[in-house]
Amino acid sequence: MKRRLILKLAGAAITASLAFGGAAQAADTIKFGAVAPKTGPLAGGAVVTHWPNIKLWVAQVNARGGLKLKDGQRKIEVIEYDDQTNPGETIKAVQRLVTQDKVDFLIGPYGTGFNLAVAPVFAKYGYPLIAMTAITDQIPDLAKKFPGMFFTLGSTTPIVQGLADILAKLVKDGKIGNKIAMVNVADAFGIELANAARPIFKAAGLDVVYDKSYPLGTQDLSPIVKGAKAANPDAFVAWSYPPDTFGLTGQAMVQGLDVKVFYTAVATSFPAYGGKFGVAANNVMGTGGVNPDDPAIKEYMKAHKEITGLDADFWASSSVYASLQILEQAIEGVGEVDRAKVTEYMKSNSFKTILGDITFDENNNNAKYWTVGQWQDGVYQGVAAVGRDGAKEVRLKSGWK
Amino acid sequence: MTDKDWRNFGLAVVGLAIAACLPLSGNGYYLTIGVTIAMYVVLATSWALFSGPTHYISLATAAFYGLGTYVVALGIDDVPYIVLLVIALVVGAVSAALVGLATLRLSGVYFVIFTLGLAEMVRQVVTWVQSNWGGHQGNYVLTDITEEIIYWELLALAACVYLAGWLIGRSRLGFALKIIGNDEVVAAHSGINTARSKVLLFMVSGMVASLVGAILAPRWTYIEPSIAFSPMLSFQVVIMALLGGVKRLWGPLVGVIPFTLLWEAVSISFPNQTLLLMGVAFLLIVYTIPHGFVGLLETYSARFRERKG
Amino acid sequence: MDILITGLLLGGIYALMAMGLSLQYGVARIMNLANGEMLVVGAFAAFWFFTVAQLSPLISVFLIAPVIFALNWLIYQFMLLPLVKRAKSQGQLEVDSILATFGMSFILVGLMVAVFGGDYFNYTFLAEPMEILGNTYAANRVVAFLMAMLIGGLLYLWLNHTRPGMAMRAVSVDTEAAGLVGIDVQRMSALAFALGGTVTAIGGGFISTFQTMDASIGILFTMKALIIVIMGGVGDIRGTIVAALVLGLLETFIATVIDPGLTLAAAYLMFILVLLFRPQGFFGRKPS
Amino acid sequence: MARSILSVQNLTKKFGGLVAVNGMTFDVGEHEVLGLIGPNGSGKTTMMNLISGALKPTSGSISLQGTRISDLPAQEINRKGVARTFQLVRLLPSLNVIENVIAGAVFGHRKRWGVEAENYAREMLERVGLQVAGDAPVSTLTYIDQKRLELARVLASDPKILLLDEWLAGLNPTELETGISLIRDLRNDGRTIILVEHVMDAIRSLCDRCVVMNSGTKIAEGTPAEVLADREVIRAYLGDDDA
Repeated sequence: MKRRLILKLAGAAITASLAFGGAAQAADTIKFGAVAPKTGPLAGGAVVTHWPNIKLWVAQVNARGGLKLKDGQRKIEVIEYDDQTNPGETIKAVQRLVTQDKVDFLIGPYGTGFNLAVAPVFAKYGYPLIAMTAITDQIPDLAKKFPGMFFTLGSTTPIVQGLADILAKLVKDGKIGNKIAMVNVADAFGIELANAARPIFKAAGLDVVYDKSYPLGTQDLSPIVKGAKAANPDAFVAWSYPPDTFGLTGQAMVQGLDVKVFYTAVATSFPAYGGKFGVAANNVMGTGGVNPDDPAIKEYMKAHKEITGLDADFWASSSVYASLQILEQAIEGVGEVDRAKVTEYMKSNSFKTILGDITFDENNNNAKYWTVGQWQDGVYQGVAAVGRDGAKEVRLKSGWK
Repeated sequence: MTDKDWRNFGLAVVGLAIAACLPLSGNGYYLTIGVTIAMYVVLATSWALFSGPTHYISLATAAFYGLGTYVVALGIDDVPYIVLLVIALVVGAVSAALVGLATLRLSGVYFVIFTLGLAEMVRQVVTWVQSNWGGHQGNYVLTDITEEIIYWELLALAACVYLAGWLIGRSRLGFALKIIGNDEVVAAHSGINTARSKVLLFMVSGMVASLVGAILAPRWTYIEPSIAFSPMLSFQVVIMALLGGVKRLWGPLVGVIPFTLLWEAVSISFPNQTLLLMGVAFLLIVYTIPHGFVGLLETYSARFRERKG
Repeated sequence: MDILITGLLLGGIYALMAMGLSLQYGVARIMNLANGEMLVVGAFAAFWFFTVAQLSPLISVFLIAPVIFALNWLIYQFMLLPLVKRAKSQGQLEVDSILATFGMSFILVGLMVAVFGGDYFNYTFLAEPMEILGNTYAANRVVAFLMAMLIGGLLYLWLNHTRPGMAMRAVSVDTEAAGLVGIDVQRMSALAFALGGTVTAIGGGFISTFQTMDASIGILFTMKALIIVIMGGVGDIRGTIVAALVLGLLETFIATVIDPGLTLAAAYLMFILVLLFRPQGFFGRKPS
Repeated sequence: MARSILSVQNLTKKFGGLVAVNGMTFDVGEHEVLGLIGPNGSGKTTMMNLISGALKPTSGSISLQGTRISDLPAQEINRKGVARTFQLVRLLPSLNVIENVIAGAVFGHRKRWGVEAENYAREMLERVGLQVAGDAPVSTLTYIDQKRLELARVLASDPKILLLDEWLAGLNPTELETGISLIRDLRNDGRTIILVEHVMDAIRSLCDRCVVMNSGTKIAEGTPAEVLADREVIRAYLGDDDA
């Protein structure tokens, strides 16, 4: 009896949600769909950079009455799905948002692989896709294939190039030697960056004396740090993911890896990084950055903290938010829910965002972004950028105290 | 073939024909669900071909699936896609044979944990190789293959798997597997080469999983190890197959469909508690339907017959 | 020498992950796939006490232990016992418990995400260099190692020199025979499961002092714990500790001498070789 | 003794320190019924396991018509025409009666498949006197019928040599008589039979010769009458005091 009841309930739930899921929405809102991980391996990152910005943006736009369209203001309503860090789920959720929930616009998912996985779906239905958390070297190819796809975070080569330039300059100025220890996490992201870095470093006259990968989820990174230390490098570069960014830094402190340049990739720009390591984080370099002295950024950081209760990170957060601003301005610029026009609008207009002006180039790429940042006295400052002003002077790291 | 066989065959053809029309509905969402269902039907059915009769719970699906995905990812720039599918098939079969030869004497939980570890090991080796010698290759699969094509490929594969399953069920091999599942000692003493039979079937399930991975690779565009070798996949295949029941060829089918729809319903209604509720659903399945829907149906039909008789 | 110490320290951490599962599988016969999640629960608790009350994990783990113990006891009584009673054979129970605990791991992750959110958490505790025989090591790892050895030693003594401990070992050796000589097998199994969960959560508390975690990371710990328990031999706490140490040494050796990229591959390779050539594990009894 | 079909030479099997079979040597003649007897724990079942290939000998050899079979896996030995029953009946619970018999016919010494296998299986069921429906589940069978079914499965492979491990144990007097005459019939078919048995009546009436084992070694060999009168055999069975 009990069993039958449960089955019945389950059956009812299925029919009910399939039949009515997403129906009965108020007509005076403009609907956005958002898919990103809330659970699974990438959830940790998405919860820091992705979800809070959506929340912030929606709150701010709605606070001023909603998006201004020709027929009046409409408030934003967001339908959120958890893709569990599974691209099959991401695709399914996007399909569902488009065909069942009939959302007006979609917010790009989280992570390189996921943005690329959903690109065909966005293209098929003519939704513009701002890939705000994707780093890829295939931008020209992708833009050709998916004309409605835009990139705001940057591509692999400039990110590596930015670092290579800094290192090369320091070498040239006689501040450091040219020996680099490079490690990478053996995942698509780390492999791609390390593969891009090898020729670029070589061309910049840098000598990679230690070059190893380590598996995702390595519990003890001390052999890597020790190995790097034994190679006696002048600079340490790690194409790392959040848990290992923390782990490598921690081990470097303990092992006294005394390099003039210490670079870790994702999560270096997280406020938690500065929070955890305090003064030891000083002069650590990482991927991306912002200009925290810029009033727009300052205001954004403050609002982020107030509305979401969390500190924004100093790289992708602002990029995510800026991407949402672009979407917002394009929709308001067109003045109606016409996705083709909005896409065209994005291609041909310039947008004022917290990062400054953004214009997409012929490859739908935002050619202005921060490539390298550095913790300087408790703030993560952009120290190298493509097309952005306000880069601070690079400082050398002197110990971990 | 008996009348019953013809009837089942007819039903299968009609079912397949109806399923093949799904993309014509023009609704991308239904198609996506269709792809998900087709993928899990193929994986769960081929899994059950091996694990059903032998009672060996294999969690290696992700290992073979990932291999297939990576075959496509590494080769797509240089080799025609269709050739890659064949390579994936061969790679899956060969690696399943190696694994089978090495491990099928393990029993019970050892085999389960071994296969779970295997997926991780393959993943580590593949990423290490890619990291050291892969160059720029290996992450992007940019093709013109649409979801419709993937769906039809999967349906065709499903048809092959059912046909293979039906043929195996009627063959000496299938009969041998049944005997092995009952009593391995008796099987050996009846002249059955138990190791060979098990390895053969394991190869079937391994190469199908590898092929599924290869078919789906273009869908992801960007291949990451966490996408290709997700341990979740192995577990989902097992739970869906067990939910349906592994005693019948069509058992996994009746597990996959409700499970996928349930998952869908949960993700729609509770986007913030999806995992939590899936966990609850998992437990409910384990506690209330221990023998799967097939078991449930058989119990009911037995009761029905009793009442009639 | 350096490899030796680094390896042993890592091994100690692995022992923290695996000892609880060893008890749970060895005695209660539950292959608990939610083991890693229980570890993360312990880590979360230690993190919370540290950030809210500045309470050292060395103290807070003992505050959370009773709660975790009770929680695991309840899980066993209400979730797993029905499966044990239903199972007609050991194989059936293994399949059922694997599926059920996998579902439970979903629930635990879901609850943690709901309560704490899904982002990374870490804090700084004893992240100081410590010199041993001329090489430097992180003090928090040394502490974790010492705690692992302490917990392992206490468990070993308890299992071998006290009445309830002996009873528990009897259950682990032969469930039926233990029942025949008047041991309350159900109670012992529940006790072992609860104790195992507690040990795992305490381990999580110590591991959180140096490892950055998030709610979804548990599966990584589960995998490690599984291979250690199987390698060590089912139901033998000594075997688990030895296997953990050997694994730590192997990974460190590979990472230092060959290539860090192969550490996990080597670990799984060793696991596979052990399974093939000594399926009963380092200390396990030959299956009869 | 007729021409030797199976020859056991100096066969030893050790389990760790325990020597279960110690230097056994004997021959089995064609069309002969050989009784393998001895007190409990004397190594008879181990001997059967070694012949059938369930266990590998530590040293020594077993040859079938001059070919060494002791290195082969069980299924190869079975295919060469050696089939066995088990001390504790082993049926295939999820298969029905007729399928249980077919299981023996398909892969063994003479391979049959499809209709041929099914007909042959029915023949075998008749042969062992099992009168139940072919599609009946095996769980409904009585003990003697289970034994019959197992024998039918073994016969279905058409073996040259039949190993019966205490096949008559546990039968009541009427059943025993049926059982003995059944085995005698099989022998009259020209099959060679090795049986491990405790039932003395059966040994006396069935066996051409007996090999007596104690503590893993052969202590006597000869006709049933000879060995049962042997002092050492009596001592082995009854203990030293009575000798």
